[in-house]
Amino acid sequence: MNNGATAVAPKKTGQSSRLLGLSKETLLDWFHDMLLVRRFEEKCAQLYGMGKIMGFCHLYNGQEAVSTGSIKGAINPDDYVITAYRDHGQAISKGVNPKAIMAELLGKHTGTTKGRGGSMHIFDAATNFLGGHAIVGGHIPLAAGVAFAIKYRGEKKVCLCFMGDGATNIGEFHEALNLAALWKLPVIYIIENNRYGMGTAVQRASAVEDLYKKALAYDMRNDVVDGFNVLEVYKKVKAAVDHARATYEPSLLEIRTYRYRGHSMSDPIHGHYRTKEEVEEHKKYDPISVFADILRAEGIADDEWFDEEEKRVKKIVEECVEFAEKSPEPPLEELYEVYK
Amino acid sequence: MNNGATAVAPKKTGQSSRLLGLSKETLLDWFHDMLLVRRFEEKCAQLYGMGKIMGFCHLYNGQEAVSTGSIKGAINPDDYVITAYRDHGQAISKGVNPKAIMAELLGKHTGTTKGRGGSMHIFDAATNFLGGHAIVGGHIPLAAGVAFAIKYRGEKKVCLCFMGDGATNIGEFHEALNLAALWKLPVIYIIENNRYGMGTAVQRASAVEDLYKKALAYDMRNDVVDGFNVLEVYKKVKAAVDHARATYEPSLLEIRTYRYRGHSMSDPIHGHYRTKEEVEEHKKYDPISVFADILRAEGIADDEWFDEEEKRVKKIVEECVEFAEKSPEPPLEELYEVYK
Amino acid sequence: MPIVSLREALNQAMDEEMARDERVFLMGEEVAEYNGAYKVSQGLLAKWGPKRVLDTPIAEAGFSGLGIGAAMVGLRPIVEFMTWNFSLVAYDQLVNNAAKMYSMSGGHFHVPIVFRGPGGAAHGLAATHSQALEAIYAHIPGLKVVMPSTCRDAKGLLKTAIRDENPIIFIESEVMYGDKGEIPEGEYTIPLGVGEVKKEGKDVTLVSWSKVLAHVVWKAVETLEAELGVDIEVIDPRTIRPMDYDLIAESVKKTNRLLIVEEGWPFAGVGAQISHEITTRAFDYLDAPIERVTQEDVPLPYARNLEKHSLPNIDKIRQGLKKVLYID
Amino acid sequence: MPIVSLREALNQAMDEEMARDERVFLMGEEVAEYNGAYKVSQGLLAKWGPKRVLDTPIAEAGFSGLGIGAAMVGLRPIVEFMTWNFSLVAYDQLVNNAAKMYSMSGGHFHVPIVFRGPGGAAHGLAATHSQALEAIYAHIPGLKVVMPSTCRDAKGLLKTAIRDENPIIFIESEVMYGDKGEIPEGEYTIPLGVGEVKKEGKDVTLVSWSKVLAHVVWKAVETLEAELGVDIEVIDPRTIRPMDYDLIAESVKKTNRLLIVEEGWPFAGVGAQISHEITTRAFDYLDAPIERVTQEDVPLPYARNLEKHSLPNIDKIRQGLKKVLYID
Ligand SMILES: Cc1ncc(C[n+]2csc(CCOP(=O)(O)OP(=O)(O)O)c2C)c(N)n1
Ligand SMILES: Cc1ncc(C[n+]2csc(CCOP(=O)(O)OP(=O)(O)O)c2C)c(N)n1
Ligand SMILES: [Mg+2]
Ligand SMILES: [Mg+2]
Repeated sequence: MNNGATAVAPKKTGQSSRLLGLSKETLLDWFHDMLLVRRFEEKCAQLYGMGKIMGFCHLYNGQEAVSTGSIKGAINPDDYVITAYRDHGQAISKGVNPKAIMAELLGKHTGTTKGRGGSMHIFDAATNFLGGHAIVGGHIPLAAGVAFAIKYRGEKKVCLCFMGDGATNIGEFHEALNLAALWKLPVIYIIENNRYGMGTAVQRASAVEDLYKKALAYDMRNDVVDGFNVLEVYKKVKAAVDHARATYEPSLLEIRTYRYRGHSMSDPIHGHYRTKEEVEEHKKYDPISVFADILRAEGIADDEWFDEEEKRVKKIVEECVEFAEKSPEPPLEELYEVYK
Repeated sequence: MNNGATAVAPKKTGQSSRLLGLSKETLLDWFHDMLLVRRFEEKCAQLYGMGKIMGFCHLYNGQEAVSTGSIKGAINPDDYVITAYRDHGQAISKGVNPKAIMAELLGKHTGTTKGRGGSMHIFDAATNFLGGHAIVGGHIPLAAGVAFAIKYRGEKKVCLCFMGDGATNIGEFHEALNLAALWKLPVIYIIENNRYGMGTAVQRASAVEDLYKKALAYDMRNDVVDGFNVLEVYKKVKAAVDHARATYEPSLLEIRTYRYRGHSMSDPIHGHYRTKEEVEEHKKYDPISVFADILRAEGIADDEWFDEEEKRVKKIVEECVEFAEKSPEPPLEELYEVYK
Repeated sequence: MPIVSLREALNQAMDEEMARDERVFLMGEEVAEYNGAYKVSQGLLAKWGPKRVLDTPIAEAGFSGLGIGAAMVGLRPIVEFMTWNFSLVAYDQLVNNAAKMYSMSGGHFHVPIVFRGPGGAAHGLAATHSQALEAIYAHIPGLKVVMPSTCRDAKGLLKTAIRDENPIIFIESEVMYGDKGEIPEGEYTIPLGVGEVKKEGKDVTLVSWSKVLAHVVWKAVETLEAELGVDIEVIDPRTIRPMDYDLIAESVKKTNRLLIVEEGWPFAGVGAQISHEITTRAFDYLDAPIERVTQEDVPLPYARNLEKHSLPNIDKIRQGLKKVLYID
Repeated sequence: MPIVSLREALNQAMDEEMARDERVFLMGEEVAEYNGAYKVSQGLLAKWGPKRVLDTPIAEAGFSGLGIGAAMVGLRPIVEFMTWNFSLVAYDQLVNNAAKMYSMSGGHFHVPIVFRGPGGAAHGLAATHSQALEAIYAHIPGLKVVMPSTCRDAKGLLKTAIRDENPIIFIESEVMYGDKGEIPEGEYTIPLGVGEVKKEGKDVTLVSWSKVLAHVVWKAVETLEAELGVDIEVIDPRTIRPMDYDLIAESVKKTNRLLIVEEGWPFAGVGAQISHEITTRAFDYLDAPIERVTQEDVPLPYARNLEKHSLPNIDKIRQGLKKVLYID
């Protein structure tokens, strides 16, 4: 039986003290990334409550190890990332300016898409961040196309494509994975299995509960990953990336993780579909605490550093808000930028 | 390696002499059904050449054992059948009046759909023949819905859904099979793997060549079947049907078969995508000859009976054409029968 | 008369029809255990159980097709799209299977099914989640398209839609779900294809429907009648297909002027169809070309100012009225 | 000038653009080894190889999306739909990803891609395979829709479409692929959005495009000009979106009458849009309401007599002309 944290996390935390030969700088940089994403999202929740962020806002709290381990950790700046609407964390890990992201959330002209896309549609050409897609499954074929272009040009890049567990039940998942496997395209499909699609538990939506098994229908390389440990995420995503660079072959990775907040800011934290206890239980395997413990145990960072780090991150987030607040609204003419 | 006939057929013909305790009447009735389908289609080819049948006309020659073994053989009259555009044979096996089918092909008012659907869209409520669907994959979810209704009403019926090998790559295949497995719906999905989707060989379109393996993504009961032997088809489809009646659980069956003619009457018989030799090779395992040999060997029928049978079938087909030719065109007012 | 929210009106319609006909069932994403993403199906799972109220995977083409198949053999599904934006992945099912089945099967099979959910823009959902898609469905023969603007109409029309033998596209609005309104006591239905003069007037006819009528047009009418000193006749067709052209033409023959206000995009929108048909029927009565106010011809952006500027608003309606009334 | 078939004209356009720009590639069902279901891609695999001419599985949403993703990062895909009927399973990709990307990404990404293939009815293909779908694509901001009626236009427009930076819906006709016509020697392109007066006339303007113009209207014009003693001006917009309203309005201001002949369904069809826009622009010049001839408002049936009766034909054009010209 696989039910995310409770089954996977404890079993594996034992291994997590091994630092895989990563430098102190790298490890601290990753922690910074995870903490920044966490605090950034908490600020978003505040601003949403204040009515400054509108519409749908899907926060990443609890899933930080996935974004940091795979994007910050396992790929290069010139590799591509494409994802769904729960995209702030991944954009930050990819190097998109958090000020621009915050400005976007406030609908400002300095935002990532000049105030046009909002929370669900973050894009950034400079960092090869390809969005931010809000139609479930709609971006999965796009990722195969990005990988197709990489191979077409004979480059050695890869494309990471993130999707939720619920997205694996839609037709475009099937069509895209078949194409990627059939044409051997360097894309790594990452299912962030946070156990629910909105209020629907995985096993109520998918006939197979072990989502990595869906790769069998495409003879695709696959693995299941502990998403509560950033080092585990890094290790297994890196392996898939190396394989893709070497062979152009895709992988399907199921990363077991958990969402702390409601599906979006307009949804309840648990409602009827999960218990408060379940949420609290998972916080015991909080990816940030798990990683902090490792760094402490390995003597990479001490309490003082963590206190300083909190201050640094707090400051960055405040600067983001300040920048966003001060920024102007988009000019009305830009409404008509529809054709290039 | 699985490549239809050459691999599967010979290996299995050894078993085919076992008559599974079927009565002589039943066996001869099945042979009649297969021969009728074969001759009916040959007549269609003629009439198409004469310009009396218009549009796309997809013939079933070579695949008769699938239709007869599963529909004529393994299910009851009140069970449901739904299929794609290569539908004449299956309609005949289901008991749809061949005169009405021929009249439909000639665009007559006495046709199965009053001349409105044509070759690709045969429907008949009286025999629970649910079409005749020409958008590849579009009918696969419909079959799940029919099975849903069966279960909703607590009936013990089943729905057989036929599709081609090429149809397994489209999204609706994935969505429908997941729904059928998740909700335990009494539908038997039958892939008629005739090795090509138009001119595209299975392995050029699907990342897995053994199509029954696609069931693994849904934990769905599955099997692969020798489609050149009507008794093999009957046996394995019957097992799936019995299982569905007992448990409401679906199955995915890959039946290996072969198409003798071009994809449709407007396509070449081999073109570049397969050789004349390949087509001839497969005719050695012709399902009608295979079955005739068994019936002869088992003393069920002799040459005289087969000669008589040819005459009987020839007469039926002639009557179909005569009926169709004599029938009136549909009245223009019926063009406007769009809403009930 | 009882006052209920649009949410409750729709919920009552489904509940009453489920009580009336056990072939009726509801499926969609989050309609059961979650009680609906917008709570329109609140309580239906508890009352009718998991056999008749089903949560689906995210597979719009799959569960739409499943509903169509079930309808072909005698059930009467209500399929909820969490929003109509997500129906685009199921478009082929609605256009090729639902709409064509009765005609193409020569009457052997028909598809009594209701596809329903919120359409149009809410607030700050941006381009993929803010589409008013009535035109692409109303274009298709075999479908009927219903878009109520009041609680009373919504309940009566949804009940009729569920009893109809044809596939129905029933488009609501998430920002209207909380709107309150009177509904008649007890059982009632409203026929499809029959519009209603919601307000009489003599100077100009204004045709609008759904959310734009409920949230934008009424306010504008109030303000602009005073401001421009004109008397506006407001018609809500309620059903987009079939469209009640007779009612509109009759009104235009009286007012000689027509303004159409819709949330959809302009090119080949519903308003274009009404404009063409009414121009044909009332050519000699028209004192001015028919005017349209639509959403700007762009994907709807996120920023509040851009969104406001893109959607139909009072300024655009003012301009439209002035143009059609030849004011200054 | 060389005379080629429409099939060859389209083939030349793709071949020349593949030679000119190695980022251009072609994919679709049967386009490579089969040389195209309708042989439009004849010889391209042999010349350009499997890297640039690819057979796809039957997965329109998948390979359309794959093309969009490839276009986002710099390739210039040509995606062939075996027929446009099959694009409906990919409708979401075209509407939400291709059309909205440039606007919604704030200009970070754009999608230079051409979706092409035959649209409309052939003969005896029945409802699912005989749809003229231009309206549901032209309705969408962010898309351009191109529908040539001649070999010359087809080649010149397809070359321009392939060089355009935006997603293009390029709709051909399978029954026209064998049609022959003159094309200019060597390299040429034709701009999108520019219509052409194909025949001058003074009594009435007739707007039509693609197959209906090529196979139905021209014959009708020849017959009916004599029969009714009228002089018809024939305009082919060539591009449906953006529509060349100026050209049509100018003509209508001269002829004072307009008939639109299209193969699509009537409700919210392209003709409705042209009718509304031209009525607005030329209201005081119109001597009669604009008339439309369309496909009947039904799923197209199989039987020859029903099919003939359902599609635009000379009888309907005769009636349309008589009505708009107030003849008898
Ligand atoms: C095609 C489509 N259907 C429905 C929706 C509404 N919707 C948005 S997110 C979501 C749940 C997705 O769950 P999952 O894939 O697990 O991702 P998560 O939110 O858990 O990250 C749904 C149903 C949509 N955006 N697109
Ligand atoms: C969605 C869709 N795409 C493309 C087509 C055109 N088409 C019709 S049949 C066919 C090949 C199908 O092959 P297969 O599923 O193996 O069935 P077979 O013809 O071999 O019986 C194609 C591509 C279609 N009808 N629908
Ligand atoms: Mg999830
Ligand atoms: Mg096949």
